[in-house]
Amino acid sequence: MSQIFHRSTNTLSRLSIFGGLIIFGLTLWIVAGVNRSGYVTQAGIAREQPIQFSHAHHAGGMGIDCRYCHTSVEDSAFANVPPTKTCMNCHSQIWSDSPMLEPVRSSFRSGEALSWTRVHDLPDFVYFNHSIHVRQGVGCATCHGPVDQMPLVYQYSSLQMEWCLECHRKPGRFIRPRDQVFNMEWEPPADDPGLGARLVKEYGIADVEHLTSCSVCHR
Amino acid sequence: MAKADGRRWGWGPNTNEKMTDYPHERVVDATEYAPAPVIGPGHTFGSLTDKISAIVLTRRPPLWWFVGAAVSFALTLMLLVSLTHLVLTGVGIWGNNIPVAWAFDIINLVWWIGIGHAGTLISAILLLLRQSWRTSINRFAEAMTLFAVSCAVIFPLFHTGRPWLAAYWLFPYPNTMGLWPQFRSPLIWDVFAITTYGLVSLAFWFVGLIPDLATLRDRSTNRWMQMVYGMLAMGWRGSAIHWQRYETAYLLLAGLATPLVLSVHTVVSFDFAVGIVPGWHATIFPPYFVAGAIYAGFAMVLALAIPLRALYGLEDFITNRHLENMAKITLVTGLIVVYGYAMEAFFGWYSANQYERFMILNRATGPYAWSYWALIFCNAIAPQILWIKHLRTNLLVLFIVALIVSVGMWLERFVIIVTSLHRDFLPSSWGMYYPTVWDFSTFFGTIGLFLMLMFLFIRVLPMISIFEMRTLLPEAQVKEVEDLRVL
Amino acid sequence: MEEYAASREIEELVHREFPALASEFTDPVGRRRFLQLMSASLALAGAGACTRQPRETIVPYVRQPEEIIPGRPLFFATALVENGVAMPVLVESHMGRPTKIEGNPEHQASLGATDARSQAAILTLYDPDRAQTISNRGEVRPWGSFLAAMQLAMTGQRAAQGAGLRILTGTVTSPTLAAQFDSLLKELPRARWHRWEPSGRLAPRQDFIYHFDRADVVLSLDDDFLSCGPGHIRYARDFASRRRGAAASKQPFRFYAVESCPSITGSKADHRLPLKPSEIAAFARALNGGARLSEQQAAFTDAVLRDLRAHRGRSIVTAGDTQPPEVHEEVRRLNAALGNIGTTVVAAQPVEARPVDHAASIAELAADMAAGRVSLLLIVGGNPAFDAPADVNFAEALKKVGLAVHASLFEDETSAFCHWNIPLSHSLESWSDARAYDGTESIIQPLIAPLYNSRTAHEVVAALTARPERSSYDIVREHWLKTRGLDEQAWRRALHDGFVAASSGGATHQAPGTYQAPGTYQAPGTRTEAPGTVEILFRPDPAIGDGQLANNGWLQELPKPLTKLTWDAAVYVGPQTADRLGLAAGDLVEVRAATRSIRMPLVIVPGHAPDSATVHFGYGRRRAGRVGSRVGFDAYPLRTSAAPWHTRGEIVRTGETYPLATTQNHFLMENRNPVRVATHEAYQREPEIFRHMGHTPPKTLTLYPDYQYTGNKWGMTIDLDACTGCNACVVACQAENNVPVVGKDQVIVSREMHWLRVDTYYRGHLDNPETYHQPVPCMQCETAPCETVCPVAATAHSAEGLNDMVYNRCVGTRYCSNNCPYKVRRFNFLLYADFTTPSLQLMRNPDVTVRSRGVMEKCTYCVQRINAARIESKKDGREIRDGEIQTACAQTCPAQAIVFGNMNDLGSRVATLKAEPRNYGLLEDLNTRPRTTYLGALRNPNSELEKRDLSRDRHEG
Amino acid sequence: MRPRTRIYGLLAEFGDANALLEAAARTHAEGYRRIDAFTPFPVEGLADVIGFRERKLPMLVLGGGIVGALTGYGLQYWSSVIAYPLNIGGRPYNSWPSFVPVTFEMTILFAAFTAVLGMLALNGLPTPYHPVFNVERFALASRDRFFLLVEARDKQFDPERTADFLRSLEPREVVEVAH
Repeated sequence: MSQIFHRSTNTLSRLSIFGGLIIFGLTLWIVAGVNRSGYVTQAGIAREQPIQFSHAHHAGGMGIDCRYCHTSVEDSAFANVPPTKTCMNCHSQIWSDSPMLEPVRSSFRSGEALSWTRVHDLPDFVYFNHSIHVRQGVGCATCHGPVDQMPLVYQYSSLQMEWCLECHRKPGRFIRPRDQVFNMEWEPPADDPGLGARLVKEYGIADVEHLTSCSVCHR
Repeated sequence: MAKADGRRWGWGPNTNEKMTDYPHERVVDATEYAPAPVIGPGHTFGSLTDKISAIVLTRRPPLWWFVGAAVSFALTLMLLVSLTHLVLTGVGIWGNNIPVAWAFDIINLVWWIGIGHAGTLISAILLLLRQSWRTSINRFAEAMTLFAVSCAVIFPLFHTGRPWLAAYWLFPYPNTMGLWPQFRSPLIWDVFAITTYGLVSLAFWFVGLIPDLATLRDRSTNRWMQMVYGMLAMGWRGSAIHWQRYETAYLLLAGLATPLVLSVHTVVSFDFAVGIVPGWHATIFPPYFVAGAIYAGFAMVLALAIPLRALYGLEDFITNRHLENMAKITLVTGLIVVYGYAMEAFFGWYSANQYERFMILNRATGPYAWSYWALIFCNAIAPQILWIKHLRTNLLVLFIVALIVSVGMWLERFVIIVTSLHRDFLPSSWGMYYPTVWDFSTFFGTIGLFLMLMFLFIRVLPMISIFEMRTLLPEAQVKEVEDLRVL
Repeated sequence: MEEYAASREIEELVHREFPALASEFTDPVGRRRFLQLMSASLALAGAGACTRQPRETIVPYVRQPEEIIPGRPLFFATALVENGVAMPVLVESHMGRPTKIEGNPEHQASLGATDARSQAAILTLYDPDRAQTISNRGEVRPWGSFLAAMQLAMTGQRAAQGAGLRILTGTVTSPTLAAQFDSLLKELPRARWHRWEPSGRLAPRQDFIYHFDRADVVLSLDDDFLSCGPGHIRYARDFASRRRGAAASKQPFRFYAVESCPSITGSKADHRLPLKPSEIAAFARALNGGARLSEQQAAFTDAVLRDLRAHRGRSIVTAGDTQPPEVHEEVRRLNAALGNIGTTVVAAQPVEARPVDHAASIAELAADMAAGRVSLLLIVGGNPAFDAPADVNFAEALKKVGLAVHASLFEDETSAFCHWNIPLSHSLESWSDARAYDGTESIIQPLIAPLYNSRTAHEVVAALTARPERSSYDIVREHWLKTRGLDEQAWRRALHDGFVAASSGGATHQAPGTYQAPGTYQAPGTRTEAPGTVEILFRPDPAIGDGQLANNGWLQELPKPLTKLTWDAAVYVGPQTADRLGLAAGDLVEVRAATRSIRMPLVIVPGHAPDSATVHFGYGRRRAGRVGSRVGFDAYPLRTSAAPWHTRGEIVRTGETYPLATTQNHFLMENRNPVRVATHEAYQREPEIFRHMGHTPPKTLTLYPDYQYTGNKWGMTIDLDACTGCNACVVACQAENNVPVVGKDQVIVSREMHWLRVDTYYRGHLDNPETYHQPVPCMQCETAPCETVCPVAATAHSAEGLNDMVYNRCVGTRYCSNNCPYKVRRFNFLLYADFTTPSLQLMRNPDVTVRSRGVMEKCTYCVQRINAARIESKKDGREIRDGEIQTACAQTCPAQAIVFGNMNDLGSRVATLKAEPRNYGLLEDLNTRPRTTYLGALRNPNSELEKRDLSRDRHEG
Repeated sequence: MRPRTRIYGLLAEFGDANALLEAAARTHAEGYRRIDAFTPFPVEGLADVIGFRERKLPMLVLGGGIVGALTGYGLQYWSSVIAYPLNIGGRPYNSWPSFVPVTFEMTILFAAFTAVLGMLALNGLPTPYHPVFNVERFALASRDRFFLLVEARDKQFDPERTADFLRSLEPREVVEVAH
């Protein structure tokens, strides 16, 4: 029998073994990455809306309180997207003939509702309740990010389960005084590391067993 | 000496005693130490090498091969159709219901896994027990193991409601949900046990193949076959040093595979023993399942070996002695299984637990009594004829018994799963189970897949371990190292 | 307030597409796409739990009604109408979509409870098969052209004083509608208003209201007062509370039932005497010494009479609506003699407006029609072409009518024969009013704008008047203002409360005359011994009633009490009769009466009176809809106006068999004591007797430490002594938790999905056994066998001890179901949930996930309600109050048999009940430590009638 | 110091195992150390004879087993006690009896794969190319011939003297193995 393979095959075959392993590892790593990327979570993607409503202008610039539009955020699971009427409260006086606002006026005239593109969209088997989170000192910015600097709103967090669990496992790291919930600038005081833990006790936030029970979010 | 012994341990016939008795005998007649020959007379290294490798390399497959392959391929297609329909429509196409939430799916899983056991058993345990006769059957028994396992895993995956999730949620991997498998569940134990079993069996099988792949590489004339076999052989050249490590590794594998094979069916039996269902919740299950597995496995090996040796004229290598030994093992394990049945019944009465008592009564007299009595006939009564030597050595009888036992072992799982579930605790939720055409098409589909893999295997790989057969030849006996030292 | 809220929402609804409205919460589109993605991830399996969300839109209001806080339900008080009588309810509304019906706790007829049918009404509202367009001879027409047509027709009628005008309705209790008819008939004296309510009270009679809570001894003559009749909800409540009192005290309560076909009322009897219909009349006479009976019956009568007389003024004798007037007369005399009248039995006016004899009434109408004397016929509701007595041959006669108008919820058999078809609005879409069993009047207000182009009865009748354009709101409001002087404040109050204050026994309608002259009723002749000859009873189907509800999947799949039969009507016979006729369950038999005959499958019902058979009508609809058409067999062909409730006939085997879908196939307890029973006496002697009937393993029986539950610890008790097996809880659960319907074929292979089932067990001789009902939800075991075997932790314990089920994590190995000794877990073997029909998406409870294929599901103690309450309590910074959380089953239970609460709160009702000696756990010998426990059932046999060794209780299952 | 030889070594072919054994023993006794023998099946003690003494593999496998066991139990403990503790049927987070099977399987898996991969690695496989394959007749090494190789790298190696020595062992023939 003469040689079947060339000298180089020895090196090649060994390389191919290690190469295979490396490629396998890489794929896993990439898959994991993609699952957490904006492509899947859709975080960080600004959405086109029927009207180029700028939170940066209204909330940031003019400092309108979140609750002026999102009225039910303290009472209901749903924070509420304001009815056309709310826009018209002001825009019947100011910018009352700006072409940009025509859709709003026509909606108000015709009673034809505006339809906004949903930005924060949880799977239908997840039940999130705004009111209790707000009540227990979770700030708007904690999940929604610097909305007051967003010309067009985008999803700030991944909204994936592991992300929810971060806070449900260690609420102390994320909550703030109730009066600071709607303050977009609030930063945890550097001089008072124990604040979170105190608030958890004060607000009677349930222990981890409760917060990580399945039925708290899934029904 | 101990070391040398350790290494020698297990390879073919052990001949220490004789060699030391007659230091100047160069060759010892095989008949002297073997009760009956495990290899036909008149064979040399060359002849058996050529005969076995020819099946793969030169001989054009006989007509029956094409027929068989075609039939099993058709069945495999049926399997694919069934599974596609299953995934698109749902488990509802089967007869499963509440209370009988498991039926054919898990029956088939356990049945296939059981069949798988003979392979590893023959390769590992018989090796450790120095049973030289295992040599000519271990190769395709191992192949059988692999194929049976690959048929088996189809069921736990596809019987789930959402296989596209079960496929990976059952394995621990870091995920965006921060969730992990629930390690108290016997199903997770299954995942680990069966995966391990499959991988280790594959490794074991491949290691055993390497020298033979080298043989095929060196025998093949066609360039492509040389390349393929050459790559698979990984440049094996039969170096003494390689052989030495090879033996060690193979022996260690055997030592590891033995507890593994016992653990796998034990874990499978936990699926039931850990449950609270009367008829499942029994401590006797692990040993009784393992015995049953070996029982089923040997029956299947017989059912395959008998036709194969005839069709390929391998009577020289798979001799009557092989078949008879396997028949004996079948008989013994069969008796253990019968003991298991007896104990189940006894516990049912002795436990004084009304649910257990009712379960036994329901098996024997309930709506599924037919399956229980059929099982008793197949597994307890029919094999007893193997006590008689001339029936045991009659190939046709042996073949038929093997088939009966295979059916019986399937029925055993039917009785355990369906009959126990259909009437458990609350009379109000008692129900019946009736299989649908899709239950059968999936089951027979896997049989098709199994046979097709078998046909492909005997076509492309040596179904008998060539290099191990060589060691059985008288010429393979060499004198003691010590004798050489004196030189 | 509410009605304005409602009406303003309605404007919104009209302006906007429904799915968009829903999109804030249950976006069906979104979920559907999501599911497609799930299955698509077959392809990208391994790509992690990839739940990339599809594009969704949010459609806010243009002007938001201030009452509405998006995401929070509102409750409106209104009433449903069953057989013409009001069923007062509170309706939960999410963003203008009614999603769940509860009883009205303020209302005496409900006290917060409802029955299965009112629970299922929500499904009828959203039924996509409802009649949707006004049509004339099959062509779609606008409302206007109908009005025009009517005006034209009426001009002719006015000329003839309405000689050719006939109106047919069911039972009417609506004061407004009655008033409309009155004025119409005053204007057209020769017009006629006929009535036909197939399953209602056919013969008018003096009405009585019973107070079971004040009675010590009750005798019922074929009166199923716990599940039929206008007052059954309240009666069940009183009955149960009296029994509860008896259980706690030395003051026993005893109930005798005499009936032909086993009913759930009979199943609660301490002594039950199965008699053929013909014998019941005799029995009634014998009670007043008027007739001679067989020894066995005589012994029974004597004992009962002695018992009744021993409790003068504290006893009740009742007779069912299906009994002839003479029986009612005997009963009245007996009650009078016992001094019950005025104490436990209170005379009242019938709630039906202008009562008539329905059988006679429809017969007369049919005769007029056949004779061509009817030029304009208005049928409001009802389906006479299907359910009218066979002898009047209504469908044929209908062809001879000049102009037939049919207003109904569905395009049914009758619609096929009518020229004009007007979709009728559902109660939840209508302004109307109705009277409850005690005469209390309720204003019916709409919860949602009509989904289709439908009209209310008031508007349809108004079409015949000079002012056809009036809306039903105007009509109803005006009636109450004019005739009852209900000013704005009182009106709002009535709407808010759900009833008009101090209106019970309202004297607005005349007292009924004397009883109908015999003639509509014929006592069956003497019994002939011919084989196969039996007395045949006609009864409405226990689930779908007279057939109008045939297209309601929830009711179709509701296991009928006792037989657990679904999706079919059957001939019920007792075991001994079956043996005599050589028949087996599932045989397809032919039932013959006079010249008529029908085919129907046979079911054997223990305790059915010998030599008699019960045939249920309502099935065999030909034009009911996708769900109800061509399901089961029609029994109406046997029913005549002369003998509407029972007749004589024979049963002949056809040799064929027929597949029946039953959800329970084994009715004996097999010595496993799932239901623990003791006599009242034995219980008083030894309260621990229930504990001794089973074995409770010690807590030390494990090598693991015990899990400590601090904080809330949810638990439930179910009082088997109170439970009547009425099935209300089953449908309530189905409505609350979006439980799908699977269809007959799937039920046959036992894949029904009910989270809560009611098991029935028989004890004793099957010719007249004791019967027990046992509702079985998830037991929420503390050491749940299902959890340990789940490979993916899809079912795990919450910190409050709930056995959580996480659908989105479940991969469907079904191991948990195998390991559940109670078999309460349900698996989606196929895609059962409807993700496509838009109207059904609106019906769904937005707080509960709709489960897709391949997923296990089960009772969660209505965890969505628990979470809501927890969140509210946390926001108020308080603990959850006892009774604040009610599971759907507990809330609707007329008998209040189900109690839910916090076991760690020792003051809670559930904690006190669990401390009762009657409390025991189902199969607790398995050491599952169920959180759901049962209170054992009690019997109080009359020692004269039953000399039984009380120790039997311990041993016999 | 010595220039790298032109050839890889000398290959002597024998007809049966004992001849090879004896030859190998002699060669080793002669002082040759870089020798190797090739046989169609494992021949008792051949490795001994050519002075091969390594015993690494068993230790490696033991190590693999231990690592496997630790990985198995560690995985279970971490995921059900630390990562996401859940109350499963009232069982403690660390339900060690339930964790035994997986631990066991992982032990076997790791050990077995250490055995296989270790064997291949130590043997330096895969080596599809090897100088001995240059010899035509070497193909018979996987059939019925027995070869003895003296590598050119051996200190004592001298093309002529070694060849003569090998011939003295009565092989069928002696050939040079090209690089």
